Amino acid sequence: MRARVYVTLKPSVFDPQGRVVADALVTLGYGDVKDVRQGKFFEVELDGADPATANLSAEAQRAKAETRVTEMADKLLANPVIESYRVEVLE
Amino acid sequence: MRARVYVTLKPSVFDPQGRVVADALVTLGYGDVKDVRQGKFFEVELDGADPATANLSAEAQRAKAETRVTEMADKLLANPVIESYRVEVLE
Amino acid sequence: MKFSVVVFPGSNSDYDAFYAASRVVGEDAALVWHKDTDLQGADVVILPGGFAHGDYLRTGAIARFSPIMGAVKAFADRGGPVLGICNGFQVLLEAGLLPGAMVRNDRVKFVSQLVPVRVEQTDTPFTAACASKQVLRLPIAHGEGNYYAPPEVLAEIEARRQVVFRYSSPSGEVSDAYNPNGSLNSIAGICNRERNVVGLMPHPERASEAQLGSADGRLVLASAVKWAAEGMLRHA
Amino acid sequence: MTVIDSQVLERHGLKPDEYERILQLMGREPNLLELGMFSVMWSEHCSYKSSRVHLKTLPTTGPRVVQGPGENAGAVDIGDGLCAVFKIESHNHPSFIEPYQGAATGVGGIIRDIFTMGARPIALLNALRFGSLDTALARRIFEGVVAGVGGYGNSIGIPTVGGEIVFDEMYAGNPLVNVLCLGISRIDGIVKGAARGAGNPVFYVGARTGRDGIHGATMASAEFDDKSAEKRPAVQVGDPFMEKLLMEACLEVMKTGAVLGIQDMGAAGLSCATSEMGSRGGCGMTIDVMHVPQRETGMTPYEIMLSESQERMLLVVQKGREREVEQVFEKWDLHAVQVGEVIDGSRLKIHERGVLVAEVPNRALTDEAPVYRRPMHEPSWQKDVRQLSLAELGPAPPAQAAFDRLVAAPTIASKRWAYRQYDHSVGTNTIAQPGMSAAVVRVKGTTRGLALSVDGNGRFCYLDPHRGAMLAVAEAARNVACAGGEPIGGTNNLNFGNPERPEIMWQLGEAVRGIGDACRALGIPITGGNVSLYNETEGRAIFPTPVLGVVGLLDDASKTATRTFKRDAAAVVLLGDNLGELGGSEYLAAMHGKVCGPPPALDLKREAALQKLIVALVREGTVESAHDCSEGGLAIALAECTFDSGGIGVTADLALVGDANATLFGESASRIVVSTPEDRVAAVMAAAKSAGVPAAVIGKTGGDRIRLTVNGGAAVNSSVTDAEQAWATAIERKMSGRAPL
Ligand SMILES: Nc1ncnc2c1ncn2[C@@H]1O[C@H](COP(=O)(O)OP(=O)(O)O)[C@@H](O)[C@H]1O
Ligand SMILES: [Mg+2]
Repeated sequence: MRARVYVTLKPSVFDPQGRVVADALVTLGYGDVKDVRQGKFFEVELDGADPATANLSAEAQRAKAETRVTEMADKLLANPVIESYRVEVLE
Repeated sequence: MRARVYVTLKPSVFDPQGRVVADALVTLGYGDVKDVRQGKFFEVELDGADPATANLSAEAQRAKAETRVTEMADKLLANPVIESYRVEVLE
Repeated sequence: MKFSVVVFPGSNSDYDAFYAASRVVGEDAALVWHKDTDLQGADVVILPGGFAHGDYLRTGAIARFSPIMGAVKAFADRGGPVLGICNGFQVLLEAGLLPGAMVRNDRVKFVSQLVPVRVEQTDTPFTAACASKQVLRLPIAHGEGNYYAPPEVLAEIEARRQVVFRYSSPSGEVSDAYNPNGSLNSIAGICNRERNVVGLMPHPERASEAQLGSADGRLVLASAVKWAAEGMLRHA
Repeated sequence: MTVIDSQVLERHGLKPDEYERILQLMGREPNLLELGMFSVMWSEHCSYKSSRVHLKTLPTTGPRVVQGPGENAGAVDIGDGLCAVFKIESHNHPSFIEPYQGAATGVGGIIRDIFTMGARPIALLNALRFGSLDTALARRIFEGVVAGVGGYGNSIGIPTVGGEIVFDEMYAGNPLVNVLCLGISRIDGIVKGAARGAGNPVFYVGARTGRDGIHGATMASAEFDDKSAEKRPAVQVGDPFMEKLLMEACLEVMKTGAVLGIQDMGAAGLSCATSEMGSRGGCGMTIDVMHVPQRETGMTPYEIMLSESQERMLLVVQKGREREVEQVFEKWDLHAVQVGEVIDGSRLKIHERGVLVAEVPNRALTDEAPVYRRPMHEPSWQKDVRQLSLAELGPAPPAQAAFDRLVAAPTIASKRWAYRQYDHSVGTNTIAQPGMSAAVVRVKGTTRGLALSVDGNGRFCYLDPHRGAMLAVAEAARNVACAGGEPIGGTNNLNFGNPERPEIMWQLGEAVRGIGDACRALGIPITGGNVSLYNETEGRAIFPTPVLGVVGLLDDASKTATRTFKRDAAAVVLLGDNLGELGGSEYLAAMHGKVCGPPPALDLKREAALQKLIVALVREGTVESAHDCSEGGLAIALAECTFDSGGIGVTADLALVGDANATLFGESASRIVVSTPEDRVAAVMAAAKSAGVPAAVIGKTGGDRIRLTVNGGAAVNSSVTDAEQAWATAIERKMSGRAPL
């Protein structure tokens, strides 16, 4: 199973890196760039052979992976004070 | 117009950050985490009111945006030596 | 009295804090490994600067799960004085022992220089020896020291006098021109509501001897000694 | 099985005669793995095959030398049973291809060389060269390199305390990234990179091995051309966190005494570590690649043996004490694994799952590598470029205009844009920070301090490599002396073009001769260094650029001086002669776009006397500030004394030599500007006289302007604030609008 967690700064939080990238793009001649926000993502590979989930349906396995990865995002991958996240189970 | 550029280290390049995140997840009790790769993404907002593209069809505008953003990725957002990228035009 | 300095993997100012506490201020000091769960009889706990776990995910994000953090939290809950310096401050934020979060410096680059820092509050264990509005010259060295808190949280910490240090001019004037990293309200350091947990981005332990360019930082650790001498340690 | 034909040899960067030598040493045809090992070990980078005969001529001994060249780093005795362990290393080519990671992994590499010796690193310096900041490419490389140097050093917690940066179009396609690291060890705590004792286990620890950098070592030995793009994956991502763990764990494990030998895996990876440890210890080694921790699946023995993955170490452990060693590494979440053992004899045996896949006499890879006495020939243009006729340059610009231009020339301007990105206060040892002439760090537990400087002037070396190299040694030592440090050891990085060209080889030979001459005269043993060749792009070589790192000892770290004026109304004294020499100066480059003329003369006896004098004056506290005159000459040196002083101005009158601009901006060697209270002027003059050093009171501190006259005639009159602003922000202004990523 693979899942992706996309983490972005909340809209209310100033994103210095995005700002600098936007400025640089304008300097490079891309005058139509209005704004850039930078985020990060994690591609998490889970061991499919987990005996606890082996006899679940594909659907249930996905759901289970989604729950787990959401938990990881909540606990570790994103800081809720400044960031929001989105989880996507790939396969 | 908005587009996203996803940047990842090429598969052959070691990703120390991903490694550390994976280790942390395992320590936190997610023993089924096999690997984590970390990437970044840029959400680029383009000025739709560009007179040069105003009278193009929606389709053509998308294509144009895609070309431009790909160029930005090539030039600035990604370092082709160690990274690869993917462009996605959102609207 | 005893200072216990926590060592996380990737801490790099742990020995500096230990040295300042033991050799400069002249108190007992111990280095405590992050996998331990015992603070070795600490009167004061310091979470030092550095790059715990490489700062790879977010500064302080992984360190907050270290086994020692349970003991640190219990110590803080009992009213024990805890000082987080730079990365240690970031760990305290991630651990929820202090409110808010750190984002990348507004000018994005790592910034390393001696800056003036104004003491806003003197009723904490780490500023008790300072004069009100005293300006200290302290080094900063960080890439993510841009303090952020949501508006309501920020209003609250201001209202409760939880801002302990602000970046300022050499004469103590606070303005954007003297804000090295974009921190909201020029915040360089804060405390919790109970005022026993303090975090700051500047490095007082690196400015504790005149030979190193400034001895002002000595006041921060000396404050804890004064605090203790005045019987203010309540956690024991 | 692959047949070894000319194509295979070419891909391995081996010449037919080198292959002949391999056949002889092996007594048979090598297999591909063996050939690969020869190729990396015999590369210029690892074997020093072109430079070795010259390096042998350097002075490497002295009463303080604890470790000369030949180990991972050199070491000099600094008293109290301690030694300073230091070395310089280059990462030029990788930094061109990927500036951030190239520079970062360069820093990582030299740090490993220091802690491998059992020393705790306490300071980093760097010497950098880039093209003109007016080009986007140079700005991008500069930006990335500085961020990379900082990114690695800051994270691991070793302060970057000094360095130098020069901008010149000659480095546009070949930036130089030279990094010096210094550590402190007890003399009896030094650990060497030698294997010992048959039966002792060999351990591998650190990052897992990936396919990175395969052929990195050979890349550093090949000229850039359009095809270098294909070699790009040779760049690696540094992991300073892993290195920090390794450093702490290795220093801890070495204290147990269970480690008999240790070596980092840098260039040529496992091939280098195994063969060098074996040949240094006069024994053999056997390993099985199956045990080597691997990051990717399906790696071949060839890939494993040639990989240059960063942050890895090889250790020989005393048999029976394995557990002790493993436990220390486990504490740091590192997993040490036994990959083989030391064996009798002198052969290196590589196995794959028990099957012997390579067997090489280890000295064949190291000591028996080819040594070339390559042809040397003075370039035909050499004499011409050394000509200088001021008359032919046309009318001289007004001194004020030249001053204004020079003070903001990126090579002269403040480098704060760069060093503000470097943590220079971590470790609480830094006494003199970046931006002063020399860095000064204290040695905890003693009263002592160490002054450090890296210097080199490619222009001077281009005009006259022998004299240019001597000038580099003199300047680095003089900087250290200005801080009160007695020069006690040096290291050098030789950055040159393609040694297969006789003119380049001549430059190299002359430069090494110059380093040797100057080091002998100044009593500075060379304890190590590095050679970086093939710094060329499309046939155009960089300026020959030897970079010297000099370490100076202060018995009392509190008795030091910096360049800045300390008070109003102090006397300003020039020690040394102003000879008005403009050859190779920044003035000629900035105002006339010319690199020509003879570089400044250097009288080594007088230089030695000057350095002894300044050390004594600083230690006695007779002078309050001391500043070496280099790029931009006396005018710029005086201005620099006012910068960072809190606005203390200067008024000085200089005696005319040549014309006014030569007087002001000439770069004569062996000069130091000092300031001293009026009542100590006589003492300074008397000390200078008895040292045989010319000295003259040239002016006075005070006011808020820099007022320079020549024979009483107005020349420069600037407000300190304006000049300092121009100087401090010049690089920022060039870089503004540029995105760091
Ligand atoms: N320019 C030089 N001057 C003196 N010694 C040098 C010079 N270049 C290299 N050496 C020495 O040669 C030895 C071989 O260097 P080595 O450690 O094998 O290479 P690397 O640079 O890859 O670490 C070292 O002891 C080094 O100090
Ligand atoms: Mg080496």
